[in-house]
Amino acid sequence: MRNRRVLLRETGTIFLNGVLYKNPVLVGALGMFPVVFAGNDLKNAAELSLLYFFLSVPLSLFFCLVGEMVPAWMRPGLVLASSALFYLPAAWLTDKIEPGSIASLGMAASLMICNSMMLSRANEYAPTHIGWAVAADALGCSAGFMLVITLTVLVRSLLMTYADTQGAISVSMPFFGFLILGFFAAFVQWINEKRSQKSIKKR
Amino acid sequence: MTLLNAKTPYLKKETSVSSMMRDTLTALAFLLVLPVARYGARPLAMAAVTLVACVLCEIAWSLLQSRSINTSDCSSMVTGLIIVMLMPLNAPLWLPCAAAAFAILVAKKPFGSTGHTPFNPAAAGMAFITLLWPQRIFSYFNPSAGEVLPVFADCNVETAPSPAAVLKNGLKPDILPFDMLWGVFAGPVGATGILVLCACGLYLFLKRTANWEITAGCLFAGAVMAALWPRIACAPLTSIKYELMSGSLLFCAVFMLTDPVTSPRTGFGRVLYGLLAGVLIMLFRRYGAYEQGAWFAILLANAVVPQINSLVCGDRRWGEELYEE
Amino acid sequence: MILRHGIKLDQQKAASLRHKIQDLPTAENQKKTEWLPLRKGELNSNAIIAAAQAAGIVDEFDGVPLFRKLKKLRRLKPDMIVACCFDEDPCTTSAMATLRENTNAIIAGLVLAGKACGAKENKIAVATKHEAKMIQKINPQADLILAGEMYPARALLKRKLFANRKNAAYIGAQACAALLAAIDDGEPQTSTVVTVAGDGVEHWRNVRARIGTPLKELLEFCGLSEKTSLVVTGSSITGRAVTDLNEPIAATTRCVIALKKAPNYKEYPCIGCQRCARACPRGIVPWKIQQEMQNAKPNLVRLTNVQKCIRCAACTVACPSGIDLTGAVRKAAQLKKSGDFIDIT
Amino acid sequence: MTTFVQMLIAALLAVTAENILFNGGVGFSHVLRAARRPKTLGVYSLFVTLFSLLSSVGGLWISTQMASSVFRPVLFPSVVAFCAVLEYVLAAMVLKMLFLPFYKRYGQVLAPAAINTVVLSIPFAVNRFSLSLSSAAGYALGTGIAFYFAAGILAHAMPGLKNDAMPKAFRGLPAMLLYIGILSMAFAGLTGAKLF
Repeated sequence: MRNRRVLLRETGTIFLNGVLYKNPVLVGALGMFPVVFAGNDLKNAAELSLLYFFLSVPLSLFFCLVGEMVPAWMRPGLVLASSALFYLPAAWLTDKIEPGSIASLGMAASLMICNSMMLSRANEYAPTHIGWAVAADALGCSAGFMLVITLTVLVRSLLMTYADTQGAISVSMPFFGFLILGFFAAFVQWINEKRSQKSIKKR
Repeated sequence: MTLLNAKTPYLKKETSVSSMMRDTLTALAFLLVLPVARYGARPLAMAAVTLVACVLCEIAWSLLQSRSINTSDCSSMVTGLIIVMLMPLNAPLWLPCAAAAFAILVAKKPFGSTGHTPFNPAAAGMAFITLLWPQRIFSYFNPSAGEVLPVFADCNVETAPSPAAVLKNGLKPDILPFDMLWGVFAGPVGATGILVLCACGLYLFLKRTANWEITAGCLFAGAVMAALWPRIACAPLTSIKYELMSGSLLFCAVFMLTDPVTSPRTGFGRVLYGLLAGVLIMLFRRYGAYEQGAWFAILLANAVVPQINSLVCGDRRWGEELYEE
Repeated sequence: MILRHGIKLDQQKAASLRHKIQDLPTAENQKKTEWLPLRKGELNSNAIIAAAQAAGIVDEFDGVPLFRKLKKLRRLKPDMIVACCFDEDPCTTSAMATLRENTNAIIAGLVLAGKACGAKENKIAVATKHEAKMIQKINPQADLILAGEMYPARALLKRKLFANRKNAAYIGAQACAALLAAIDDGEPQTSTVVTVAGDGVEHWRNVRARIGTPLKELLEFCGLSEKTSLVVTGSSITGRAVTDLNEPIAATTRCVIALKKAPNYKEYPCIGCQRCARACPRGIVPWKIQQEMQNAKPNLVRLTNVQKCIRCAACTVACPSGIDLTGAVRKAAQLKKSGDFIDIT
Repeated sequence: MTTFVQMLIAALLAVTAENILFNGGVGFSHVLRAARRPKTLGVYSLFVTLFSLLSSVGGLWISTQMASSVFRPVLFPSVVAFCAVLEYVLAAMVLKMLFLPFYKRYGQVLAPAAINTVVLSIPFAVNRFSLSLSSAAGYALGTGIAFYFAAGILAHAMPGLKNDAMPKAFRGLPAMLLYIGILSMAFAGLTGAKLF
């Protein structure tokens, strides 16, 4: 009973880390491309989040199972290959939920195969942790990714209402995404700073 | 009588960061004289509004950081005035304020304020508003139309293509040499009065506030590019004349490139930096999306500065012998 | 590219040069000067050095006893000996005033010092052309050399002479005059000329004071103001603040500056203006040293030339950001000195 | 001659106006990782160039093979990724067998380089359906150069973005992201307000 409670709490921590405190996009600088490039419209954001979810959860779990059996030097290759394989059903599923989404996302969808956030999780995290933790982490990362991309979209659409046509295009360009990400990352770092100060005080 | 145990040196210094900034501010203020004399109080209003915006941004950031407010080094005001000088006079007053806000809140303060900025804040601010409101940045009112500009209100006046835009379209601008020198043509507020600009540059070089190597390198590279690959069919000298005097090349070479924080720290490195910036400015004019993109070129050149610094080692000076004590 | 080293300081010499050197009245109970025993035998190098030792002459520029300096120079065999009759500090004029009033004595003393160490040439270094003209008027035979007005003039003069392949030795103006007095009259060095300046005193004067007199007497003689909050001995650049006015005057005290308000520097981060590198007469790039010293573990290889620093503090004065560059270089030199041994092992 | 010129133009475009890193915002996590280890940067960029060349040629071939297929948008990226995996495994095997010391020293950059090529070559293949061999080669070369420059610039900027004068919240990665954003702005000045 007690073990289970500890397990639940640990899982919660892992999940929260993925969402905010160790957000892979804002703290790890991983997989920024979809946010920066395609995070300019709520529909895109939702589709990309779905695609990421469908792709990363099976991939992580798969490597939690087989990761240890593969030699280290082969693993990145295998991760990429299985990511390419898992992409097909994930894309099909996303397309079923939102018809026509893969075609409209274009490059952003195809590049999800080599999303560095997902690949690094599958390559480094999944093989050495238990299934429960890997699942929590994958879910947390998905939620974190969704949070970041949604917030970016919100900031962008707010600014687009003030700019003229040319400006609206500029706002949806990658450079603007990087600037927004910079401030989000600073915010997360600020929260982490406050937390560590608090924990030092407690001690 | 109690005596202090103060630290050396005990004399009053003639230069400090704030005095250097004040020199630059003075030079920038002189650029306002011609526009004010010609077009009334609007340039002054624009400068005042932007300066207020700059100071407000500084104060806001200090409050956010819960630190004491300190604007004594005037660097944010220099940034603000540089931005004003690059605006068309008929731009709405919120436009330079937006640029200044970006310059201070994004390009300056997060990187650790004066002394640590990797990019020239004014260049970053200008680049930002150029990308967001390109039509407003490059629509200059026609100075020969003789319309009166309102002091604060948005103005809707007759516009004219600037010589830089004419060159971009592959045509030859038709401006008298005298008008060109005194800045009677469509262009940014402070970057058209070529003679005043030269005088201000000279003042800064003599005061050693700005480095002449950078400006010389930039103008040289620009002139060579203009002479060898003219954009319009004309004699090399004509090409040089129009390329150097149009747009904001001269202004950027004197005021923006020479910012000591974002320029290399050795003499040779500075020349290299000036040359690189000159070439980049000309390339941006020719291939860039806008009629002139000096500030984009400056951002690129700034990014290379750490490389130049580490490439040209300044530890030992050549040709010098040192005696032994 | 014009390589101009040093920095130009705002000169404030006119006020104290307007008056002649005044003697500080001595207290009644001062013991009388003990005259040296008269010199016997011929005047050779050994005799001059012995006289300098007996008179207790100290070179006012570096505080080294003159006899020790002359002995060392005799070993080194310089081509030229130079009397430093200029003042680097913007308000000090003691050397200039001494030269103006004792031109002949200094020339004679310099000749003696040259004889003691075997230098063929002897020259008098003055700051400006104007000063040179004035001295030429007093003694047309004086062999003069210009040191310039850039700070640090002494180091820059050394640099210039070294570049001309001149192996020169340097000696203070007052030491020259004292050497002559010791040899001709058997008079020990008991007094020194001190410039009193700054807004904390009423009269800017050159005063001849007995060595050992408390600073208080000197300052009160010149009209010390009650509002003075800072008294500096030495120079306004490399000197030090005095907190106790009973401190005695030493032979090396060339200047006492009393200020009502200590100058206040606001420290900004380095803006990379290169003024410090231009000011340094020894080819150090102070900002680089400072940057490297801010790291947790400075790389010793990057601390170039720091051991050549002469503590002239020209970099600190030149810095518009008010950074203590001299301190950084000094720390770097210490680190390098101690680090050398670590590197070997 | 024309092929060479075509190649050069493609390379120049890949470095400047079609700079996939700054204009497209692609692959910055890899650039940042590479910039943290400046010593292996040269070899890394070399591998990126090599793999990009192979991948874009491979992508070209695949593209022509399934020009008529309806599943192209979904299938194509997967196939390109498989291509890269194949390249990686082959290269690793060859290096392991023939140049073991070299592999031991630079082996860790091989996998990221291979993944990176997928990142860098898919946009190219997606954006242009009809392309020639020479422009593909030029593109690969240009991308390698752009990667090298970007990582070099960031590697030099990195120490300056961690100074004590900065607000604590911005030290490190946030400042780096702002730096990249401002630099991307400069590249956007070349193309104007236009999506990649």
